[in-house]
Amino acid sequence: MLGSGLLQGLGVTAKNFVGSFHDPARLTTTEYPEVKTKLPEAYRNFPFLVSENATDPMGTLRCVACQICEKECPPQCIFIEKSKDKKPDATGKLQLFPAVFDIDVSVCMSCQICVEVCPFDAIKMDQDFEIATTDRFTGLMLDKHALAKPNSYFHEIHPTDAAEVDGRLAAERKAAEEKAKAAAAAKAALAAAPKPAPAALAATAKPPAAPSAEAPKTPPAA
Amino acid sequence: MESAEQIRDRLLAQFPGAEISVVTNPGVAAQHSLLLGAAHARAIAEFLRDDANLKLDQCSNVTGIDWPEKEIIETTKSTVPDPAGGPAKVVELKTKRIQPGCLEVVYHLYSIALRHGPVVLRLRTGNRTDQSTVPSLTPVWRACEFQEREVFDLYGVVFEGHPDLRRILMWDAFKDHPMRRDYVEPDDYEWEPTPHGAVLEKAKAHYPAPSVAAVPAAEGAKP
Amino acid sequence: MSVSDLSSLGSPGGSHVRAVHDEFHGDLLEVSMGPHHPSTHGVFRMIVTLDGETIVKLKPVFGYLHRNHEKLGENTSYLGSMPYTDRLDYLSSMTNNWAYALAVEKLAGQPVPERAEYVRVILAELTRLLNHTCLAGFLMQDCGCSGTPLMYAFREREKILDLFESLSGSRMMCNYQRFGGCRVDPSADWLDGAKKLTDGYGAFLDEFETLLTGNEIIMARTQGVGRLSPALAISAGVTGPMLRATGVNYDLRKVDGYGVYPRFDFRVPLGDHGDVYDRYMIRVLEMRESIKILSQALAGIPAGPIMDPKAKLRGFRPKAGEAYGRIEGPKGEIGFFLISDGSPNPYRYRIRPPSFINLTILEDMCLGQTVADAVIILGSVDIVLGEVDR
Amino acid sequence: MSDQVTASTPPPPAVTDAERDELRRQGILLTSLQELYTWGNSHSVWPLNFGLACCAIEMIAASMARFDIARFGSEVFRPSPRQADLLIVSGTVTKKMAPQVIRLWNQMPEPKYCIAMGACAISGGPFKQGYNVLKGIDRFIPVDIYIPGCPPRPEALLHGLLELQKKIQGFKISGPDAPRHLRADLKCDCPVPEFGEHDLEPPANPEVWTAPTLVRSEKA
Repeated sequence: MLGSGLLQGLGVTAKNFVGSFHDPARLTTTEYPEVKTKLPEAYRNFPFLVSENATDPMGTLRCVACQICEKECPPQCIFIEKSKDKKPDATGKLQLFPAVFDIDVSVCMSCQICVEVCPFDAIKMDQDFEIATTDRFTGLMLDKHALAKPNSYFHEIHPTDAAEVDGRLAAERKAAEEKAKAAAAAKAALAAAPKPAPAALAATAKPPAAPSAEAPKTPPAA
Repeated sequence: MESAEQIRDRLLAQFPGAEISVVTNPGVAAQHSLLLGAAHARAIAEFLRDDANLKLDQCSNVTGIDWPEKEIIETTKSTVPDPAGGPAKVVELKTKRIQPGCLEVVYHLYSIALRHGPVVLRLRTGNRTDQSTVPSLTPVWRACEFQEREVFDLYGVVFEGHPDLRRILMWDAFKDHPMRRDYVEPDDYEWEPTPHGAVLEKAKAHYPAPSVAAVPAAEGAKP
Repeated sequence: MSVSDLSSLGSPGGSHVRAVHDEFHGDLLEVSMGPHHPSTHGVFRMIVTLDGETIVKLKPVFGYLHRNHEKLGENTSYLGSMPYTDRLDYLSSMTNNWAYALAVEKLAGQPVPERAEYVRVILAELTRLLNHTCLAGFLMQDCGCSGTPLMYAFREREKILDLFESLSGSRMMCNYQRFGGCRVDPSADWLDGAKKLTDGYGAFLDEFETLLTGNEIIMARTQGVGRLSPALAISAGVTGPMLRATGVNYDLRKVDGYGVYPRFDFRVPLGDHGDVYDRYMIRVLEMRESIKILSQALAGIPAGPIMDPKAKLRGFRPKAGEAYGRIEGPKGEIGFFLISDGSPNPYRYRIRPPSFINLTILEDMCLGQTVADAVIILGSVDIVLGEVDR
Repeated sequence: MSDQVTASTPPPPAVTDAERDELRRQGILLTSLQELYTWGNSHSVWPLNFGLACCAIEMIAASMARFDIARFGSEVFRPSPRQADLLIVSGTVTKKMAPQVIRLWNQMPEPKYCIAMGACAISGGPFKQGYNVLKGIDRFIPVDIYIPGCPPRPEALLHGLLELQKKIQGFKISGPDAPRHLRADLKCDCPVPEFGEHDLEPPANPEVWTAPTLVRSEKA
């Protein structure tokens, strides 16, 4: 019958209309500013830098300014300048740190490649998207102070990932300590063999800090 | 499907005197291609489309490639017998030659009827400036129409026999061919907060000049 | 002024509408549709010459979203181009990823583990559902069904996007696939979610079809409009649902059998008339086949690694050579042609954009139709400007 | 209405907030012309139905059932610029498209606002090194709100819209701080660039575009 298709279609819209008053499947609206959507753990927006603790974010940044992310970033929105001096990192090794670390989030395309290539788990993806601003030159150019967020925040937004990273770092730290101990013991033994050296000296002798032992010195030339 | 060599042999039998050669692809994919001379290109394309064994009825993809002039240093080793009767010496000869540049158009052909492919055709221009003409294959496959226009727009290859050869992506008044390797883009690098490499060099032109304070005051004060 | 020299009007700047006089046809009217036009699916522009309300000439104008993707690809590493492919056809980023990954894998001879192949099939079919649903919504919007079908389509789209987001971290720009596998392994929960969605999608399609397929107004509006003959479609390189709507049986999932598609049982829907209604129906039927593939893939997904252990993320340098890889995207054959000279960046990075090439015959389909039909013919081609102009 | 009071803070408030609330409870609505104006203005911002690229899809998603931009009075997407108040530049502005975007902006009647949605519209984003990509629409037209993201979530667009509403509510309708559309001495139109042989001419509008000079030490 001509018109039956139309009527059936109207039936569908009527069903949806009525359903939108009681059926949870049809009540899809999120009341955004009042009710925040629960973001999935994997959600990514812009990168941030992980620091070990919240009280001294600049002192405990995991980033060692190796500049791999800077080279791999497809839209080239990261700018890093290495520091002149070194300071101990999370595992106690002396490392460089970023004197300047800028990300222009008005260019960033949230592709997560910086996170994937970072060998130090120093850069991770943030989930904060409410950063609309009226001035892009000051509001969207994030320096390292704006980028640094503590590890606890990382745990908050990506719990699984953060736990895995922490486990790995703890294992690395332990391995480094054991290696240091073994090296110290070997040195002490070596020192003890030809002539008895003061025990205190052997005990305090730290293994030579090897900042670039595992840090890739030069990323493959682009 | 026949291999590139077989197709070439068959084509040579069909078109005696045509310039056809096989360009081997050294990569893993081993999609070899046929380099055609301009004179017979369209006839060969029609033959490939209509041949019962090939029936390449679909031209899937048209690609422009820019090969600028390249300086190639070839090292050839030759053994020179010692005139004094000693052991022969190995001498390395370095020859420099300039490989002339050209623009290349690559066509990927498939057969929908026989479900095989790709057969890859290549056409090359004489050089990158005044002899940048190749025959258009749009009369053979409609699919080439917009893609050849795009190659014309971005690379400057002129397709002879194209029904409507105009710029397609850039505006008509635009003069350059931006996909060429030597294209220089206009300078708009005044705000580059995170520059690297080539961008850094271009952005530096917009950095403030070294301050006058660096110059000795007496000289700076002089008009 | 005669009709023949209208081609010089390619650059905008003249008046929007102007009358053209020609001694044989009386007044011809030239209308510039786009680049800002609600029905052009973005910034597409057509210069339409009308005799009364009948189209006598139609010239598409491209380039309003020409983002220099290919040039950027030549200046970026192989990995760095992956997120850019998301932004080609921004409704179906997963299939773009796959096409690019496939081309690079061909170029470098990189194997892919079985689980990753299954995940790719699952994501590609979800993308097909997403794309075709949205297309149906947009097409009906163009027909004048203002709002409702598009609303329903986007309601379902959000469900698929939630899946994508919880797997890859982003709703639209997934950047999920890598050379030699996929970035993260989907959890059992995620696969359950995908299964639930697949099972429920048939019901949605039933509802959608009740709303649209039998609707007499839609039939009257779309049947017999924008006919395309199989011979012209093949010659013009038309691929995807557009080609199959003309009755040509050519689906790369069957022809090339890439990935693990030969393992699944599905049919290729074919049209009879090659008109707008057939193109709509082909897409609906393809969605039903996609659901079949999805349930088979979700049932049969094997355990194992998601990435080839030898695959390199950084410092990826395929040896010199070239490769053309293609897959059946939702819009047609999406292919990547890569030339490597052994350096970390491709020497040439070419995208074969299905919706751009499908537009070749837009004029042929529109000639003799009315101007209102041009809108739905364009809608039925299913273009995304990010891919048309790149 | 009470939440809009912050916008005007007159030197000695004639009526305090508490009194105003009390009056409202009694059924008496007390307002100033300025508040009424900005309130109406900010809650009926009609966007132009204008999409450029990927972000446009998220803009459509924001107008659909799940995010429902209608809750903020902005669901009326107008196809004609003559009826629109808000230009959401949603996507990459190419050099070929820029004159059209500016022409649309010029055709919109005052009061009009511009949101640059997504990385491309703000700065050219990931495509900024392209030869045909404009490095930010703010080179040619004044932008009120920048929403970063690639693409921003629909919620981020809603957040940007709320920020715009806040900005509108802060407007004074008279005096030197009045917005552009209430000032006779300020121009509303932006010049439309021409297509040149290599680039747009001019490549930027100096009246709205002044990039800060970047002082950067040489890299060690």
